[in-house]
Amino acid sequence: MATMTDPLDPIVVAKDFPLLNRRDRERPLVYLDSAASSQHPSAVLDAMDRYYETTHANVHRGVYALAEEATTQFEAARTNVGRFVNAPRPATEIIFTKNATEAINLVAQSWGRRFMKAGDAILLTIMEHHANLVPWQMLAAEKGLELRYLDVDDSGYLDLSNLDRLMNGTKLVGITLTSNVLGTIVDQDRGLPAIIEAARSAGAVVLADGSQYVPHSPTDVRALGCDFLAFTGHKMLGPTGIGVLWGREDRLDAMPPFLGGGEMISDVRLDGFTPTELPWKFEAGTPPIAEAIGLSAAVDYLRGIGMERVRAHERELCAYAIRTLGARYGGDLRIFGPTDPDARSGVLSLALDDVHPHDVAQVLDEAGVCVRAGHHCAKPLMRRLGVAATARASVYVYNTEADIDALADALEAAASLFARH
Amino acid sequence: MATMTDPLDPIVVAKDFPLLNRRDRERPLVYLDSAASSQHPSAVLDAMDRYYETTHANVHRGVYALAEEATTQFEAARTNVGRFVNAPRPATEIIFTKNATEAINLVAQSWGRRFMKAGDAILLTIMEHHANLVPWQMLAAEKGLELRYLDVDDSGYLDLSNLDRLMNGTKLVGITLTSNVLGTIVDQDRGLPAIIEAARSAGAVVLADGSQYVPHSPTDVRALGCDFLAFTGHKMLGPTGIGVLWGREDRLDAMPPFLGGGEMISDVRLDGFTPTELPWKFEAGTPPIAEAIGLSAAVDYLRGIGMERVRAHERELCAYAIRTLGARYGGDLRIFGPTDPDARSGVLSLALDDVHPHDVAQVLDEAGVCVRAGHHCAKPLMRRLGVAATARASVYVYNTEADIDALADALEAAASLFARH
Amino acid sequence: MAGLEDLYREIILDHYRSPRNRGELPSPPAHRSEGFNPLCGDEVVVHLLVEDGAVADIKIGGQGCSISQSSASLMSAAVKGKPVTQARALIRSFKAMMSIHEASLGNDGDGEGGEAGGTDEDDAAGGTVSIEDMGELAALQGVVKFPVRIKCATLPWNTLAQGLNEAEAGEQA
Amino acid sequence: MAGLEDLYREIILDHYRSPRNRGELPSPPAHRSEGFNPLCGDEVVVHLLVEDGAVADIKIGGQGCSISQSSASLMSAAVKGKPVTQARALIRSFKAMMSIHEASLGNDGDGEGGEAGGTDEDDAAGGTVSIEDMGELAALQGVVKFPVRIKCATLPWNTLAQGLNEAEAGEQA
Ligand SMILES: Cc1ncc(COP(=O)(O)O)c(C=O)c1O
Ligand SMILES: Cc1ncc(COP(=O)(O)O)c(C=O)c1O
Ligand code: FES
Ligand code: FES
Repeated sequence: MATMTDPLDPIVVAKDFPLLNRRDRERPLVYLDSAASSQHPSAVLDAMDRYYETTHANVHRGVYALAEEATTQFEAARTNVGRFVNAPRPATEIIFTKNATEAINLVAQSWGRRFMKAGDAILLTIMEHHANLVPWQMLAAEKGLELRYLDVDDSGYLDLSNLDRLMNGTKLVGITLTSNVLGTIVDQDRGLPAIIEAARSAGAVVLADGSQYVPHSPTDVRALGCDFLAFTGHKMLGPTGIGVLWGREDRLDAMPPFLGGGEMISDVRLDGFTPTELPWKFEAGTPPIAEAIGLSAAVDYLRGIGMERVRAHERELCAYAIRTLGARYGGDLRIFGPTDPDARSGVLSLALDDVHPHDVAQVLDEAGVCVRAGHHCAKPLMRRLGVAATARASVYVYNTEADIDALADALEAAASLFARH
Repeated sequence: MATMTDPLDPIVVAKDFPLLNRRDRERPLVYLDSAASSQHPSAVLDAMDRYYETTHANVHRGVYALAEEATTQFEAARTNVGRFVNAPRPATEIIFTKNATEAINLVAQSWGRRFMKAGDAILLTIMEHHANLVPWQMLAAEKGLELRYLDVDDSGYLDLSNLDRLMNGTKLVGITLTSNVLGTIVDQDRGLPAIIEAARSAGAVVLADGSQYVPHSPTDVRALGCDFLAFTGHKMLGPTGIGVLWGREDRLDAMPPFLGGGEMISDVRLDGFTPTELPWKFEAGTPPIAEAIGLSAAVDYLRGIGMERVRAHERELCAYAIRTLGARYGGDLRIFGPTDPDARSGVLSLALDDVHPHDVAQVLDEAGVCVRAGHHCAKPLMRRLGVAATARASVYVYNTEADIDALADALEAAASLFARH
Repeated sequence: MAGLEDLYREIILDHYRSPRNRGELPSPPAHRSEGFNPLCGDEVVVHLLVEDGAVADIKIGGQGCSISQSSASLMSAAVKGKPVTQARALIRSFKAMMSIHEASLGNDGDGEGGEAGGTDEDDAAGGTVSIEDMGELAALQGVVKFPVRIKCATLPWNTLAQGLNEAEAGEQA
Repeated sequence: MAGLEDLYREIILDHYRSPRNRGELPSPPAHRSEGFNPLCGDEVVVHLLVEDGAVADIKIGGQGCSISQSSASLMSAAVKGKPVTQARALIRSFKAMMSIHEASLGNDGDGEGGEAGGTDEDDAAGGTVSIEDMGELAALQGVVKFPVRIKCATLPWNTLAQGLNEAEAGEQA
């Protein structure tokens, strides 16, 4: 019997994923796009179906048994998700949003509008996803704030040499824990403590974008030391339509509401309203109930595997991919980001000489290999790397070395099709 | 064979709803809380499962076949939902949000911030749901706007006698097409044209809250004549986690973005961004993909029944309920809202003499009858009615006269348990 | 599956139909405190006369469901004439009786104490009363099986706790 | 199921590997217009010399995928030396060939015309060319089976349409 110390066996895991097991396809599917969105184990789909088929009713304020059970399951999902990231107060500090993007907008609009004033600076990094850029740009334009960026060096690591200078006058730091293009990891073991410490001295709060981190590594908000953590359900085996904001209770308590409506009030009069307590203060309207229950099932599934094993598996696959692709293509294939598998996630952005990333993805698709081509919602980083787009392969719990081999073979087909003679 | 002109047979319809058909319950379920959230036919759950099990990938920008198919299904869902409300340009005018509440907040924050200035007035009605009150109160507090309200008369109809005076200086009108407490309908046949016309003369835009209307009546945004229409998936047989904003294309085009992030940009630089076109300009981050597909299946299901028949069925049930309850309780049971079944939806707010609504709901639950007790997110209306709460029964396509009889019987149990001797 | 008879015991219905100590007390010297259940909008008003470290008199106002109103009535009967320390012990005991279920709702960080000003410090120290010694109050025990109604039952007690704090602070000032 | 050979015809690969009319034209007298595919960030630059109602010369700049670049190359060869009216007819025909599939994507109100300034008026009047008469351009027909790539193929044509409009407006001024 497999135990938690054995390495994860992706072939066994993949059996739980209906989409990966369909026999009605012309060719087997090699899904290497989990950084865009992951697939779903039956346990997640079943949890949502079970909810809809046995328990559904609107949550909160319902007296009847069905509504009470729905509320219990929804709030239990919240606590479960909170425990997954080791939130000190999972029942109050976890806000369900529609995606990570909304979670970041919530902080920008609620915390940012209340606590920042003209001339204050926001420190981001050049490798942020648009989700952690545009909300701050909107806020900066509205309030006259300054935007500053940490650069990346040519190996794909954050350049922290100017940290103290950049932190001077900074009120908020927004930083991704894992780049969705370079794979670079920034966490309590790699670079984050210096940023957190500098932010503390400057009196700045730190929002961590965990969209590419929480699905792939054991996550502990206490160890990370940030004030806010945003992540998204559909990249961690969960459904679409749900994201998560974790925030330190005192921060969240001090913030004004974000969206207005039902659930988030304790009283409404004709001339105004009184917001209610955490976490509901930030959840206006009917929440994503089934989605929360699905995400909770995803968290259970991941916990069942063990996040340490998830991380170890992806580290090995990433190392294998770098070795294999390097051996086969050498200089003709550029792999962006750190070469040290300890410092990077299983996201591999590739550039094949003379072949456009969209053509790469197109040819790969013909071989059943799904990779994403484009700017990956990280246009500033693309400019910094000097490319318009990359082809990006990314792995998860169900991917195997055979998938990497299929990727390597298909890249060869692309290279030979387009080679300028 | 039943045709579209036969009345809807709720017993046949109910067979499609797994939750209503479970045999593992202690007692049959009489679900009379669809105004809070409706149940789901298998067709909706199957559509989502099928999507997750065969097609899931992140939408937009994906080159590979799976992502392309996901995008096609997602955009087809948009068009289908748009056609359901007869949107002139369904592919660009339908914005997917997380619920109706977000849809209204979108208009308040984007249109309201851009086009309203201190001293302008917002005209709402006293019977609005908090979702159509609090966003405007937040905007009013931020920008120094005046809030005005249309009152309801003692029969539950909107009082339009002061319309012209109230419209003077008004820039936006927010109005529910159906009260979720009184059932009062305000549409092209009942009261709305006067409001639209007065708004046009005053140069005000009109946002209609269709959360309780679109699920229950044929809806035609062209006939309604409003500028925006908000509604929500989970009240129309669809999943949680999705809402809809329809807006006239020229209005939406003129509006700045709402939330910032991926999908809603055409370019991002370090110093700012350029938004993309409709509808994506308003859909930051990964959208509720499976939820849109589920909602589209719900729309197909409703269209299969025929919205005229849905409305006729609910009208009959409502008339039956008013007759039955009136005959059995007379003055001991207060039914709020219009008594004319043509003028009201199948939402029945009840007050039983000497019994608190929460106790009513509790005793009803014991008989398997699910009704909602509380302020129904309409506190200003509750104050106007002089009650803290009501017990609310609401019907949908699967409810029968037998359900109303069960309600009447259970009310009797409540009345006798609490009667002060 | 909990049945209605667990919730609506005869004692509860009796106190609901014929509430004890209903009314007001002139303030001052009495102290008036209001509690409010945000879930339903119901309220309990506690008029409290504290003299020589004892609850010399108590009257109840407000309106709400059978559980909140009977709990208020039962509470008034239980604390009237008792030393404040004993009233506080009863509050603690009652809230403990009601909190059994809360935890399993997942509300770890969010007891029901917040709304009406009943603070956690109330719970931290001092004696309690066992359920056997709670007399008629034990009739409310069945409420824990109906989690949404727990706030109904605790509303008057949180309001009383707040009133005692304020009344004693006023006495000392 | 469409295969890769439908997309990457030999002619297309040839024009991709050895693009025709690549370069710039001095401006003025030539006109320079840029088209941009927001989905991928690729761009096509069209340098256009319109003289006596004809496309006297054309050069292509920018960078992008094989489809956009070969489409630009094929386009330059097809319109070079042709009367402007004939170039416009080709644009219409090419976009018609590419739009077959768009409709079924549900984008009723949102043709791909918007991005690079190709306006609907272009399509409204004037003659068209049948696919049989489009010569090498017909090689791009297979693109319609790959809806996400349609914008790649139409990008240069929208840019040309915009360039022709601007060049003719300039001539008249
Ligand atoms: C009239 C009305 N408007 C708005 C809403 C809000 O819908 P949601 O909670 O899905 O945003 C509701 C439902 O509660 C409603 O009844
Ligand atoms: C690093 C990062 N942040 C944020 C996001 C946004 O996630 P969502 O689209 O679910 O809001 C993504 C995913 O695209 C991401 O990779
Ligand atoms: S329902 Fe309001 S206190 Fe019980
Ligand atoms: S992928 Fe950019 S134009 Fe083809």
